[in-house]
Amino acid sequence: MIRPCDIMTVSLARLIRDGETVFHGVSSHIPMIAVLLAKKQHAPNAVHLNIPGGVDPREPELKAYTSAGGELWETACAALPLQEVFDLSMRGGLDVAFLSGVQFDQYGRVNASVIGDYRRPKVRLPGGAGSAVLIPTAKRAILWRTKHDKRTFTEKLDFVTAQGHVSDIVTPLCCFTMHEGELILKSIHPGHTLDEVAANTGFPIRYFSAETTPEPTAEEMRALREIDPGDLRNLEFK
Amino acid sequence: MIRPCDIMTVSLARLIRDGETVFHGVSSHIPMIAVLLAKKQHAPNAVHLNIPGGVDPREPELKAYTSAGGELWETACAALPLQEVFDLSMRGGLDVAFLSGVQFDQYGRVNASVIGDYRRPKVRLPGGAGSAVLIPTAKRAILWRTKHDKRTFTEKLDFVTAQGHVSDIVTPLCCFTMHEGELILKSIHPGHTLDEVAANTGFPIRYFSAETTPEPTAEEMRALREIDPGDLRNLEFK
Amino acid sequence: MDKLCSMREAAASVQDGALIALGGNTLNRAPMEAVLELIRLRKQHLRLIKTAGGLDVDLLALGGCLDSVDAGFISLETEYGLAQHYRRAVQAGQVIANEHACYTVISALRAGAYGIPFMPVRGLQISDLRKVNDYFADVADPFGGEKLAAVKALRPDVAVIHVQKADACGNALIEGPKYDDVLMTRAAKRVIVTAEAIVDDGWFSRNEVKADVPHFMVSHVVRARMGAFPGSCFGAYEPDEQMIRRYTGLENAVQLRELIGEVEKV
Amino acid sequence: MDKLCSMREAAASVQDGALIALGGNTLNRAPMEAVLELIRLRKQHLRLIKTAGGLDVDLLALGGCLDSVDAGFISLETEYGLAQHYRRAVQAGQVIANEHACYTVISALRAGAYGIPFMPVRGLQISDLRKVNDYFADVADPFGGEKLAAVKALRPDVAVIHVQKADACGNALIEGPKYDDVLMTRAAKRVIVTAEAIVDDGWFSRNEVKADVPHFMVSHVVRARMGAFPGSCFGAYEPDEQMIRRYTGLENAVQLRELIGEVEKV
Repeated sequence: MIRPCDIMTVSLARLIRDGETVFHGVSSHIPMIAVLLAKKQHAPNAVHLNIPGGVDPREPELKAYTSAGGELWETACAALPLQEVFDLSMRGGLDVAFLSGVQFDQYGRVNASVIGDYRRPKVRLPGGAGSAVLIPTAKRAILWRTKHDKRTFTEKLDFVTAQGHVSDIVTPLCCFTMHEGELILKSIHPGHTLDEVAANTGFPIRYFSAETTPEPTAEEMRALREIDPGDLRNLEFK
Repeated sequence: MIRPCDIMTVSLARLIRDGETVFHGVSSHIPMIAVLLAKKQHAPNAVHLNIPGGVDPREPELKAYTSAGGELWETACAALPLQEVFDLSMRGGLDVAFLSGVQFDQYGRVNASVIGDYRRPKVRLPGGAGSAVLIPTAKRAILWRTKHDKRTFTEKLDFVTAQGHVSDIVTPLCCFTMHEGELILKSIHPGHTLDEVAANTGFPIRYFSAETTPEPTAEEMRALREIDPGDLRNLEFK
Repeated sequence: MDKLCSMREAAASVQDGALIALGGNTLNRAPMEAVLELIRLRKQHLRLIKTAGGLDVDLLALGGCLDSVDAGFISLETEYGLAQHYRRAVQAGQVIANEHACYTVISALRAGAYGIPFMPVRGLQISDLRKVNDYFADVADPFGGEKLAAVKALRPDVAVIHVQKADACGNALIEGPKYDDVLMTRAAKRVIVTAEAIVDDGWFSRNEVKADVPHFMVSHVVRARMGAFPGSCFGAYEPDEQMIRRYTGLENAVQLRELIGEVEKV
Repeated sequence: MDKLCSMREAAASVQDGALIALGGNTLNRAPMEAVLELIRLRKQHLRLIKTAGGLDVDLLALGGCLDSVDAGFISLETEYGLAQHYRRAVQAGQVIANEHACYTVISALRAGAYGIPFMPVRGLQISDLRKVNDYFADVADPFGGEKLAAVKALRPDVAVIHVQKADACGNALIEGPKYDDVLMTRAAKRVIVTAEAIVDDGWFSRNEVKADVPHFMVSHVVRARMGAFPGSCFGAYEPDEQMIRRYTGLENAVQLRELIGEVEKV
């Protein structure tokens, strides 16, 4: 049985190309581990950027409580704190930003702000963090979300926190990718079906071919356990 | 015989009040030594700011070749590099900026840019450094100039590099201060006369009373020799 | 100038209604002991600034200390989950959430630090945040004419940061990640420093690494060992799970006051 | 990725006509060896950016390498006096002096680093510099309406800095005063690092103080012991009076080429 956290982490990692500058923020264990995995496997020269500003931390001892703490600083080679990571994106130098949200529509727009009215919300969400400036300026914004249901993937957002260069969205069920301004289904994770994806998505599913997401390889799983012995990639599913 | 460098340094030092934030730049041995003197004498809590960013360097070993080198960093307590000193002034937090120039008019305006035309100058001067933004934003800009003649203190500037909050100008002959938007003579250095000042100034001398600049005290001279054993305050007169 | 004082004295210097910036990031090196003291002193109408806040913002909201929060993200991150007290306070209309994009908090603080009334920002224009918030506007590049978003400057009345080392005059050094603390100290009108350790006068002059915050910006220095507790402090301690769970499990301000009264006595 | 190369290779990568920022301040930690190599390679039409320049700008002007200089101040400071070669080149119309107010160079580089086309600046409006230079303009605060000066962004094609320590990948550490070097590396499209010492891969990961310049911004790393000679390098050496006097005493580009040919052979 492939766990959603494993297939999601591996799928995100595979989207990172060698040499790319890649940023993740807070509450981001899955993409943080994906970056470390990519660097260990196919993208050794990907540049790991993060909030504490530790560039390319070596074998960081990950913590459950944060993905923005000192562990990403201690063994880093250089300092590029959050402010300057943003600057990098603003001037066109950030290749990948990993971000999330609570609602997504078929155009890859993101709501991370409120359910209901902005001023007097039914639910106040944590906020988009860097999304509103990173999604339009990073070359590719890759999103992940550990929930896949009709309230998450919806036709109409309550609020558009951010839009722009979303390239992919990875969920527990599938991988979406952007094609001519709209989300299309790229692959379905092993053990799931097209019907299941469609039934849990609030907008029509479009696709060229409904491939199956390649399973995590034994090597990837071995690397994952080395990087993340505490299984923090599963934290969002607990 | 009182040397011009001594009376100038002492006169500048006396203008610094305890607790003030005070900045000097490059080519500024006289004000640099004046800041150190003031801190040793009447203004121990004046804050010494400079280009390398060493806040309050302790007993720096001064160098002839620069007033913006590592000697102001080594024994400093905190870092506030040039960029942030400027920022401080821009947001209204800089009390005193020491600056110079090549021409000054009776309104306390400064030319440090060119003699002749800006685009095709007869003489290209070093430039105003921070003057154009510091003189209008620092609470007081205190100027010094080691030449006092009619080409320096002139009715018409070739170019207005900066104007604003000039409060005092100290020369080898006298101290000027600003009064209702115009320079007035505050005091004449010992050994010089009103006629001499007037003969060497290209605009009419105005004053309330032509006092004599108080001589450097024995204690000031002792402190000066401690701070500046290499007599770098005399460098501009060599 | 010796600025050492008690936490009470430092917190008391914060006026009701003050615009206050808090250092650290989520559970990392937030000035928690100062936050608790603000709650004990029943400070009101505070307008908070933070890029990514956590328990600090959550407890100030529960304590009824806040009018508004300008931030990009408020949460205790994944392990401890949402900032439920803050969330409820916003939903009840007790606290105004001025949502920023983290970077626009930074840009607003930069404008404050640079003495300019606004900062142009790229990327924001196609967000609803631009439309609904009056601290964002449009501005045209006077050279090429391009239209950009602008964010209004923020100049906190006070920045409160927790550091590893400070001297009695206020020179303060942050070890490890600095987050946005240094910028906050520049943008703010004054700074309160709480420190794990107070070093002797002259320590920084002898040290190769210089203080991040120069003394003259600082109004109060407080010795606060464990001053980021129950959050983490780089090089010193990790978060305290039990205590965080107690705080997040609180139901109202009365319980909060009881608990922080208890903490004070320990 | 190993980026170690010869000074020749690094300097050759600078295109004629490039917008080039030089680190250091006056005679302090300027990348002099790189400057001499640019002159040896007869680079032309370079457009220089520096806050306060000295011998570096002076020799590039004498070498006929420059079209323009954007700077706040050009001089060798008091002991060595005016930058006479630069001055004559400007007076002869060979080099355009784009005078800035140091801070406006910083502001222009900040705008470049922040990806915005301009930066509002306080204070400049009542200077003739505002009137005569087209890289300054007016802009109105979109919130309060206040009129300010704006400076146009500068994004150097390359920043050249000299540091004490770098690794082969390009991670670079400046010891002592950093001047405007770090900002220049952010604003520039790429960075050439010359370093007193090359440290092993992993040195920065083990070190408590992290590199100021992250490797991915850097295109070339050159081992350059005495790379700021005849200027100073913090922690390593003071200026060399005799050599500075030889440079300032030169009369033309031919003499300069002879002298730097000589220096190369030593």
